[in-house]
Amino acid sequence: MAEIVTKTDYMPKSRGKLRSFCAAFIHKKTAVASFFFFCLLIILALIGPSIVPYNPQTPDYNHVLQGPSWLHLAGTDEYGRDVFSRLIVGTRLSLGVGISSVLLGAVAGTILGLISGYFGKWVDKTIMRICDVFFAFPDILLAIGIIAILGPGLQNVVIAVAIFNIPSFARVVRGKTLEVKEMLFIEATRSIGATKSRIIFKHVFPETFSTIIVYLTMNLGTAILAAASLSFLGLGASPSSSDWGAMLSMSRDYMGTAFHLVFFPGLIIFLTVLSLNIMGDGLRDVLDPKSKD
Amino acid sequence: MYDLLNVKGLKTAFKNNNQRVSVVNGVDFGINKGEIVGIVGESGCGKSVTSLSIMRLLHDTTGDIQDGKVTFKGENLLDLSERSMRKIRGKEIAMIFQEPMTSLNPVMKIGKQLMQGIILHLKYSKEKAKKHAIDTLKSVGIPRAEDIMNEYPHQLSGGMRQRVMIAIAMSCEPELLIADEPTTALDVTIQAQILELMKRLQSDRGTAILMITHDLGVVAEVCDRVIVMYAGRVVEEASVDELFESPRHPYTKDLIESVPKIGERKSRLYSIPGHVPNPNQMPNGCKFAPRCQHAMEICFNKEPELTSEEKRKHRCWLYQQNNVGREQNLGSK
Amino acid sequence: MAANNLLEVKNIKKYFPLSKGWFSAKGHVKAVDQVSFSIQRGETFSLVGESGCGKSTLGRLINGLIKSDDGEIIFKGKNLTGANEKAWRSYRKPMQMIFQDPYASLSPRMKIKDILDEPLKIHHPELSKETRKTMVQEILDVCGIDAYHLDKYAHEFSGGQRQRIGIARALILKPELIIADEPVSALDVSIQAQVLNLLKELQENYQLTYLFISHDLSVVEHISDKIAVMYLGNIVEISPAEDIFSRPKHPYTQALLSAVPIPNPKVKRERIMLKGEIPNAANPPKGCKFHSRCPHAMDICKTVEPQLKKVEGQMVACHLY
Amino acid sequence: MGKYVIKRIIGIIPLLVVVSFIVFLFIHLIPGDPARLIAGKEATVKEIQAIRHELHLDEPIFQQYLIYMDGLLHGDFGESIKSHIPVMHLIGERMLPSIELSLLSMGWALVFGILIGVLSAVFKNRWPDYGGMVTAVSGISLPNFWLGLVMIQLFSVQLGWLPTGGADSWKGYIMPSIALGAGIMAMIARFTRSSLVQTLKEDFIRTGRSRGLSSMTIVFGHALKSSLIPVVTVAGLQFGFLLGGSVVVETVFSFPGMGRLLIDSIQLRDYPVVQAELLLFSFEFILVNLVVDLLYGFLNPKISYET
Repeated sequence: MAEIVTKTDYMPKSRGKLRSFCAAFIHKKTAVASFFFFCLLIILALIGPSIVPYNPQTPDYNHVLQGPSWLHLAGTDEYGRDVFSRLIVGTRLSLGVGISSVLLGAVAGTILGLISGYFGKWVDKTIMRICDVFFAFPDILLAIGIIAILGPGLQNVVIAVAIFNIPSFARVVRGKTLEVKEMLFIEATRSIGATKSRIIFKHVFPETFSTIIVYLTMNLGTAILAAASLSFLGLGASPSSSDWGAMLSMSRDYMGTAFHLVFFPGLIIFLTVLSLNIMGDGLRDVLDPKSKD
Repeated sequence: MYDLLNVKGLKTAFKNNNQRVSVVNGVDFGINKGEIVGIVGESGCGKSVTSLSIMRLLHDTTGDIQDGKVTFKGENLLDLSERSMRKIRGKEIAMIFQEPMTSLNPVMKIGKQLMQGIILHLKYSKEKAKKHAIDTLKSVGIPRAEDIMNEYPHQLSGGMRQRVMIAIAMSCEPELLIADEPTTALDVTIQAQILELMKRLQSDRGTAILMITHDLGVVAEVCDRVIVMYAGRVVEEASVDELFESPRHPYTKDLIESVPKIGERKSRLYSIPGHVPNPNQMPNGCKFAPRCQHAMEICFNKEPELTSEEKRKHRCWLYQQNNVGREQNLGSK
Repeated sequence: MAANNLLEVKNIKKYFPLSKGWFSAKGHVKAVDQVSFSIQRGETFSLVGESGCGKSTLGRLINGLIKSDDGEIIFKGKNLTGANEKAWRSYRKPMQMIFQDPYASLSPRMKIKDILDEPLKIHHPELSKETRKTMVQEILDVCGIDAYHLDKYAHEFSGGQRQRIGIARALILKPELIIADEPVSALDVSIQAQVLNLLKELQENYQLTYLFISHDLSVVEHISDKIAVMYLGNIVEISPAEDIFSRPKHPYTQALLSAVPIPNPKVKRERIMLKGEIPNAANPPKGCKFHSRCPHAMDICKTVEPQLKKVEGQMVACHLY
Repeated sequence: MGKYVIKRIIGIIPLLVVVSFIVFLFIHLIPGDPARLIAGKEATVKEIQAIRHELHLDEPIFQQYLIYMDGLLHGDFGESIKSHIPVMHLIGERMLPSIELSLLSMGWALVFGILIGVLSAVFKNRWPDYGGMVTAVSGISLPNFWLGLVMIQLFSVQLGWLPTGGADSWKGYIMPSIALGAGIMAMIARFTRSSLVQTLKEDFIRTGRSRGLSSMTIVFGHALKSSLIPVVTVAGLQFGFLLGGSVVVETVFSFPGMGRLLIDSIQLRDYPVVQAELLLFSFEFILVNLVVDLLYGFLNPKISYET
């Protein structure tokens, strides 16, 4: 019914796209807070190693398995290393794995989705059948299978997570492309004699872009979780590295005695993924209001 | 005063980006028993919001009623509790909507949707309700009524769905039927059938109908009395014959003039310059003044009142104060 | 046929398959079935009919947005049938379209100047940026939009203004034929009159030929020279506009005309009320497709499909004549 | 409807074949000679030769696939490299606890997810909605292994109420099913909410109100059914999440299920077991989604009343 107001014949004041986006996004307070938290993480990932209070690799056998204190905010591990410093340094590793794998998956998936959605017919059928095969393997299991072949290691985690992201991006982008393709203004553009490539790149892709951004943000959270799970299972980062998942995996042995070793790495993973999900929700409400509640 | 429904000073506003925008602003009109009254106007004039305000159906919108009185059979509907209002809705006042495709529940059988209201309002037993439902379907010209009871809306055509909507609305014998653009989504030949049906129901059962439409043709065909709305206000009210024969308000005149009519081919259509004002940037004075050919200085400064003249009303400075039209009228009295 | 024909359509056909199943197609919707007509230079030829009669599909077939299954499209003496997508792109330059929904037919992410510049970029890449800019400003002026709106987005305009922009986009390539698909049905009455007047003016000034598609008979009467009435994928009558309203021949045309509500309460007419609704296009009645609703149906109508034939200067497909 | 069911069932057959082929290829994709891997480091050339012949690794690849499929159809998944126990036997004793755990997790996730989603939608933009959605977004973001470890610390180490692992009694299922179902519950809650909110905006809801129906009748009698139909599909997709999660959660709780067997086998490089596990997991997922598809068709009158 809000249409009664919006459909009337009037002209809103001219406002730039970016400005109206910012104005709308600012209204989502939690999303903005999450955005700042995520920015902080990015900064830590960039400059973390040079600002940490302790060297994350140097053992200190005089202060082993100490609980949180003012000296060691998140306590120390079994080698007396400062957990807080290790978490900060680990940001680069954990975020890097998530971001690179999702970006890889998103780029490949988006291209496939656009091609599939726009060309249709056998091209679409082939791509979608291949995606169906990938979907037949649940996400993490697909990654585990790939790692079983490639062997454990962070690089292989990136590949595995990227691979399970490809079909899901392809499917989402294809769906959106099909939707956009049916829109009247695309037909209008065809009717003036535009070429297919012009239509795809100048008209269809920009329409799907906001969907991709939202999906990217949300999948980044999932990817970080997946990478952490794989490292936790011992299939990812080497146990000695300061990757969050690997730290959790190592600390399981000290569950009863030094719970802070389990608590803090998990907490930081949780907060990171939470901030990404909240940010994704906010972005979706603003960029893609149709898919909103 | 009218003996069925009286709307006085109705004011409804919508919240848009933290701004209150009046969409209906001081609407007055009434309906007598058994009468067909049309509200006509272009999109955004507030005609649909008026009907939803009467029914207090603005639930899921950002709109709410700010002021006014809606008196139905002596009772102000705006004072009623939600609970008592529910007893009015569907029983005393029923409503049909523009989109027959989406106005029925897609996952519920027609029969159940129809019987729900009958059981609720008429307190019939299930068997009796079913019989009554089938009778109602037959009365709106639905063939195979028994079969249709067990079908889902997507199995019916657009015209049939609108008949089902009318059956649902008429099933509890309401005294007033509000029809919000009931034929806009339908083809002309189907529209003719539905209009015929509504006229028949009105004459058979004496149900009053409030017909909301943008189509002057529909108004001319079915209504007894017409209310013309512009920018959230009633600008003119007259019997259907008077309105088309001698429209008073310049907007009404222009509107009638700009409709292409069959059998009257012209090289140029008359057209109203400009466009409907934005609800949050309303001009001062008369809202139609910027587009009006007869606008005078006062029109831009002061909004005219809705004034009665014999059996009709209009909101225009041309017919007020020491104006010629008014003097002539006074003279004729 | 006369050399004056700008467009000729011969026996064109488009069947849409119904949900392609695993085992077999469930049948076809005969959207456009063996339709022929021709449009002369400078005239307005209208297609009228109710929803699902195939009028919009026909418009898209002529523009090549949908490929026909059979039949010929001859535009400016050239047969366009069977051309590939690339050839179609150049054919579309002199044959532009205007669409029904001005809210959806303009890209939401482009400024008005870019929307209007796009056709020029595609078909006249040789023009300089400056020239193109002047052309865009000129065409906007012609269509009644102030040049200071150039940097705005489509959503900042009202429906009527958007439709003017849509017309400007079609006009900027200096087309000869404009296919207008329900160009005013989404607009309010007062705006509708403005746009119809604009279309008429443009036709006079630029010698345009219109294929005007509409469901609204009163609009069609106002703008057309010749009118074709469609029912379930067929043309049932083609007549000069004056004749079709004064003496409609086909029973469907008669019923359609009498169903239009007239905005004058004094006019009381005998209305021809049609029985039932338009049959399913996937399974139309045999013989004359209209016989199931026709008040004059005879035995022959149930078996033999009538062909268009000349009756007093009008073309009618009906066994009554 | 009958046609729809047949169509769906026939539709998954090619998928099952392709998936089985990919899983079959798995052992060939691992770098190195499979026969050597299976025989172990100390094996002689002759031994390797014998194994190669025994496992038909010297036949053309397509032939091998047919032999493999033939085995599958007879319930023969080969035998473990390490323990030389038939894989079917190894998996067989792990299957039941795993299935019990996943059904339990899915069950509570569905019940609570729908409940939270409905409450949130009905009280949209009021505190039950905020509460529900904070719970949901947290649930999606929680690493399930961490949730498991925190619960162990709290309920087993500190309070001593529940066992830290194993599936010896019903108590052993409580924490794993919570850890496994939390994310799914959150997803279902969010989806139910958005679906119901969407439905409540539909025209037919306004029709219902215009007929004087109460809010309760409208939400539960009209809106809930059509908004839960898409939830069925989402729940099916979440099942994949559940299978993946079970690998992690079973490891955390030392739960004797298929998931932990998979990780153990990967670490032992027991490839035939890994291969069989991957196949069973994906077949399970495909079949669950088939059931979901059929259920969807059954609930949606547009499909069930066609043909």
